[in-house]
Amino acid sequence: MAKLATKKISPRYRPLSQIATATYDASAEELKTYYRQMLLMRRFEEKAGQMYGMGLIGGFCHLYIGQEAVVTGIQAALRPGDKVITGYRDHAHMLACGIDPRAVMAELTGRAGGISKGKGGSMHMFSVEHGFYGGHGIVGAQVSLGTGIAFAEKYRETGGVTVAYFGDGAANQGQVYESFNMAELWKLPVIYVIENNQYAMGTSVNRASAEGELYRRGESFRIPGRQVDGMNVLAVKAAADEAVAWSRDGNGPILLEMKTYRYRGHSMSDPAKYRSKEEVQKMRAEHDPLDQAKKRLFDDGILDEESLKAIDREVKEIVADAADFATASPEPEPSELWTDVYA
Amino acid sequence: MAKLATKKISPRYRPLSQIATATYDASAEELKTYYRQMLLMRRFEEKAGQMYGMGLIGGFCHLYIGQEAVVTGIQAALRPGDKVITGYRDHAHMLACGIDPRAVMAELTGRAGGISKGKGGSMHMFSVEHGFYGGHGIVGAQVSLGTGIAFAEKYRETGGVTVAYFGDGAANQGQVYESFNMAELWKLPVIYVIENNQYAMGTSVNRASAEGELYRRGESFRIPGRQVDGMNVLAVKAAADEAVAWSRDGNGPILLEMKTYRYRGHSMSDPAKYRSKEEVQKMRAEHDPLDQAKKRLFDDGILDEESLKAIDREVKEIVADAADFATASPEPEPSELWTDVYA
Amino acid sequence: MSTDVKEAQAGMKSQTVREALRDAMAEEMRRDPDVFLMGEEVAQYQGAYKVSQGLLDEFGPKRVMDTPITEHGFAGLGVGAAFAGLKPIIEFMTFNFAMQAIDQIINSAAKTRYMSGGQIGCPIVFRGPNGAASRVAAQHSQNYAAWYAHVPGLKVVAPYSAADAKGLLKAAIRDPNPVVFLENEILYGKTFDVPEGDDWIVPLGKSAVVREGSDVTLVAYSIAVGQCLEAADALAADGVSAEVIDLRTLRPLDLEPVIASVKKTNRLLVVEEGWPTCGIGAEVSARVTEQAFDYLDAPVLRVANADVPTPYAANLEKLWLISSEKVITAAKAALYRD
Amino acid sequence: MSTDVKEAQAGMKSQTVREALRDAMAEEMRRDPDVFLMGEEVAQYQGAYKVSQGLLDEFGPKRVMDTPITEHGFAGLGVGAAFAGLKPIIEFMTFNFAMQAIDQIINSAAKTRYMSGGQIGCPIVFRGPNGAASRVAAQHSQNYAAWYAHVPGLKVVAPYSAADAKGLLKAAIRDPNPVVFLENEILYGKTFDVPEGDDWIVPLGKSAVVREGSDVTLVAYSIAVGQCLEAADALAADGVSAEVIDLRTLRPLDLEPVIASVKKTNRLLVVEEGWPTCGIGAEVSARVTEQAFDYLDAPVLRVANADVPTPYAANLEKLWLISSEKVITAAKAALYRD
Ligand SMILES: Cc1ncc(C[n+]2csc(CCOP(=O)(O)OP(=O)(O)O)c2C)c(N)n1
Ligand SMILES: Cc1ncc(C[n+]2csc(CCOP(=O)(O)OP(=O)(O)O)c2C)c(N)n1
Ligand SMILES: [Mg+2]
Ligand SMILES: [Mg+2]
Repeated sequence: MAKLATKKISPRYRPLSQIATATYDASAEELKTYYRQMLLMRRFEEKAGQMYGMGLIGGFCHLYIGQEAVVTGIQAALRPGDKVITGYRDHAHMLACGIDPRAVMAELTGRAGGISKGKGGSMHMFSVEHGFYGGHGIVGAQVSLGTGIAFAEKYRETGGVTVAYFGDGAANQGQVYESFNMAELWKLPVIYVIENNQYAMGTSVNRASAEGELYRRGESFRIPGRQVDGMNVLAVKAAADEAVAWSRDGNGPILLEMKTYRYRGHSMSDPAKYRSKEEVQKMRAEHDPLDQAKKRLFDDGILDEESLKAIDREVKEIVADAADFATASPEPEPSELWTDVYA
Repeated sequence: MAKLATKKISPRYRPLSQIATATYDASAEELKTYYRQMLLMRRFEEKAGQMYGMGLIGGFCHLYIGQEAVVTGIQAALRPGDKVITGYRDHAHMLACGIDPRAVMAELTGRAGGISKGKGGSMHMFSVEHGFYGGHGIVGAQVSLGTGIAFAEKYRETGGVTVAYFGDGAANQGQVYESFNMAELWKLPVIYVIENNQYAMGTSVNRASAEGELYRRGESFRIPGRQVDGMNVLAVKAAADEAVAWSRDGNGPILLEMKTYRYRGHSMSDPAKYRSKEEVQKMRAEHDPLDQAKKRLFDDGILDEESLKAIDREVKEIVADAADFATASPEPEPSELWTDVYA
Repeated sequence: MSTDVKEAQAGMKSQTVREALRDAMAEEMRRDPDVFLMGEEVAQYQGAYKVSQGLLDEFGPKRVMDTPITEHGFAGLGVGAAFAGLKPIIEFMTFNFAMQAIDQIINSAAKTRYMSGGQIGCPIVFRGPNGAASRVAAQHSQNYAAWYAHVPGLKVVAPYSAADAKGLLKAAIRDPNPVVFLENEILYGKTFDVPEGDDWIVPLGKSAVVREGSDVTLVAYSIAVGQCLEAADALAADGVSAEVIDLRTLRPLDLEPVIASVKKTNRLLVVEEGWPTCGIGAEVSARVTEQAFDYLDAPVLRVANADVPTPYAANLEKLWLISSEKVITAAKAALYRD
Repeated sequence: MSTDVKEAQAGMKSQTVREALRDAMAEEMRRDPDVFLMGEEVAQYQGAYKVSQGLLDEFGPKRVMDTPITEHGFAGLGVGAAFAGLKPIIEFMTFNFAMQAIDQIINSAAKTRYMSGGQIGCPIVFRGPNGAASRVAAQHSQNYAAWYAHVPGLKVVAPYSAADAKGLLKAAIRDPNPVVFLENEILYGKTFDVPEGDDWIVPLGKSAVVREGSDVTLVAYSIAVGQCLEAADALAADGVSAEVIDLRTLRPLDLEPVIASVKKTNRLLVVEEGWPTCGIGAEVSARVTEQAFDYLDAPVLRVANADVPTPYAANLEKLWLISSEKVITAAKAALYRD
């Protein structure tokens, strides 16, 4: 068998990719906020799943359950005015951006009270007010779009950064690399977050990726990468802080690979036969982001059973209210068929 | 300014990229062949340029002058049955594959005797018989196509390899990375040759590439890369031998960055104002592939002035004959407009 | 039921379109080792819409290959493999995602035979669901029939029934030209009679009268044929005899039966589940007007989706889509009734 | 010369289409700092076809940016920047290369306003040469007018004269919607009268009668308008009075002047430098037949390129393309003469 010479590459050009080990030293208040947010996401998604089962939601519906720490930790590192964009698995991203759960849930049910007036549905939601730019159904498209939003930030010298979230499957799309190249070439303030939940529909990372260590996917373009424990909100926050500072300071893009996991199927119609129940069970039992946060809150004596229950109740009420609103809100007026095609 | 931690990456996953320094120990016969081939390419292209000036060739016409060592050295490492694909700068590649210069020149003039019956022109020529799969006008397309040809070789277990040539500009196209990923994932026998002639039209490599060391562009997909002196046919041959052996042995793709230079404008209509005359002059004077080969032939006492002149004459005659043929060959029959749309 | 099916001598079995498509691929893969299937989730997952159910088991991972989500790359790879003589079936999870790959479909697959003066063939099939599924909103619902039919060098097929789906897909796989094979997700689960045996072929480039009638001609393809048949039933109850023609292949477009029908009915409606502008409906209208102007008692009318992106809301989506009611209304307009 | 130009009060200067396009961009960039130009070779090289001559000098590298050859990526980047409120002008070196980017043009630029219930706008212009240049063969000669016109959410413009090129491009840049602006390489060097000053705007969505006549109506856009005007001259010498209408905008398509003209001439020809099937010609034919059936004394005829990929050979290319002769022949056929 042919062998290649093994002379080592000079480290001169190597992007500084590494496995992140830092954790964030959150205050009690911060910890509570993270936990409460993740719980809201979890309960919201569970409710969405139920409503889908009841036929109140149609089409595709992709739940984020299991991945809550990622968006929670990243969002905590951003400041007002920063921008966010993601794919179709977007409900939790909107909640993290502070968007009204009612408007999100009513979009899922396709009602006039939805944030897109019912015209976009689960995959297509936006809130310019909250810096949330969607909500995109074409795998990978948000990476170029997000790079463009970052371009606008730099053009206008706002000092803002843009976070573009995408999946491990999306990480193979060509436009991702076209975007990487431009972002690094022009030093755009964009943070690429790969939510590596280990599957793209039924395809595990290693069946689709020649380089399964996705944080290295920017190296051919000199973009530094970090692999992060995406089930631990504090690890996410620590990595996000570093990344945001890097980008905001004018150093250009950085890539964060968040190792995470989705507990549910790819979408509501996926029986998820491509992995074992044990695999899922193990992740839930040993790595659940909410359990981890809850344990910290407990161990550090920040919250007791009672106050945890109070948070639980509060979150449940928000979700129930959102569901009620989304069920009661009327369908859009028929005339809406023809509006919003052109300005 | 934010700083990133500088922990070094473990070399475990690093693809073995390096700057190639080997040279090939060619026999006298081989050296003569290379020289003669490169001379044929040079004279052929000069003639094509003249004929373009005379209005005998229309549309786009991209000359290869200056880059002859690349295709000559690579082709010398292939064996019959191996496949080749490239872009629009393809005349020399066809000559290297052994295709009749008459058929190539007559295609440039758009005549019935052209290899595509005059229907393809300079950018679109093919010869299945010679394993030459074009001749493609869309920058980067040949990379996916070539990967597919390699896929077919592996599927049929022919033991053949495929060489896909593309430019430094093409190296930024997204489908290149999609192809890299599949080629490495499936260990396809494809050799990616970047003809880095330092410009994509008027854009120099560093104005378009975040990572200007293009041999590293496969690293995010674990594809090993080599940077090669593409002006030296023996350096090219040495690198090609290694790459072909690697791929033929089932190790998958490998990337060769050929540092080369085009003396002429991008196409016939390009005044090439984006670089100085001195830059071009320096390359011609110090790195010309033909001069280098000629010097070796001389220094090693393989050929004297007289025999060099004989080669010169012989090549000139071939080119003159091709030009005559291409001028005398009739235009295609009008009925040809409607043929070859479907089988 | 298409005329071909009626004429078929073989026995019939009841099958979904999904099964018919799977059988077509399986039979052709058995017949020709150069045929292989490639796409996202076609192997282990058995197809996002389960069209490739069982194929991995029978043919193994060499011939049934899951790809990364890189439509441009694997379409180009497929075209390259076809240039080299293999016969790839490239599945797009939906044709919406083929927009990423469309340069390879048009510039490489469709044009290379011509550009090479006939030297390089491209025996490839691009297939997958096209048009609207249920409630999947604007980015997942486009009908690409008109775009592909626009392009010489391609053949374009869009069947309705399971028998046609099977027979046309087999013909497409055997065809030496690139074929864009447009399926429909909603039809996948619909059941039809399909001739038994593995020699059922429906030739490309032939439209079919699927219901005879004398008062008005309804022309459609893919799922819209269903709406036309429903409408024809309802019209019959109303005393109107509608002839329904399934185009089946959109390039080359066989309008002979349409012209013949118009000479009889003098009224034509073209129905498509897609946007109207520069659609298949426009082409049929223009050609029929060119070729049978003197036989038309009324202008050719088009029934198509509303000319806006697909809305998600259930009520708006319904308004956006064609329906048998809309066909009935238009047919009556063509007949100057009501 | 378009009616608007005739009516314009301003003085006139003689300009090529290339210069008119450059001036349009320069004026709008002076007016609005959010407008920027991005594309391959638009800056240092001054444009592959020199349309952006001088813009880098005036506006600097922040607003006139050379990109890597990554159409998909920079089109997506432009759309993202437009979502964020900038007003990008994205130049494709030719529209053939925009096929690589078409997913972002359709799925992101055209559909997002609708999908967001009106929240997200996309004020972007995609521009560059479209259709055939001279002898550039099949991959570099496609006309994408029909594809883009098919898609709601986009506006599509394809001017002929320099005055229209300038006025429409300025309107396109100011338009809050995504506009696909189809130029023509052969027209770049053609000279026309253009109103002086920087306030010359031609509104999108208005076609124009560019030559009045009474016997037959010739409808065209882009370079085909030239062939129609030439044909009209020749027909006049032959005693036939042809009215010529330049569609100028292809979406929204303004057929009012066409219908009005057909009511007068009763004969219509649609001419386009592109493939016929599902083309603009088909759409115009279908709509006019729908809306003015009773005024047509002959079927609407289409003159288009041959329905094959573009050949390179000079003689075949000529046969492939439309020409004023072909228009004349078709006009006579519409008039049942010869
Ligand atoms: C271009 C394109 N190809 C295919 C699809 C269908 N599809 C939707 S989601 C998905 C899997 C994506 O996986 P990943 O990127 O890992 O994200 P995850 O769903 O795990 O969050 C696929 C194939 C699509 N929407 N767009
Ligand atoms: C997709 C696409 N974009 C743009 C072009 C126009 N174009 C033709 S060649 C070229 C430059 C390519 O440069 P490079 O890859 O370095 O190859 P070289 O010409 O130097 O051999 C460009 C931009 C094209 N043909 N295809
Ligand atoms: Mg995933
Ligand atoms: Mg180059």
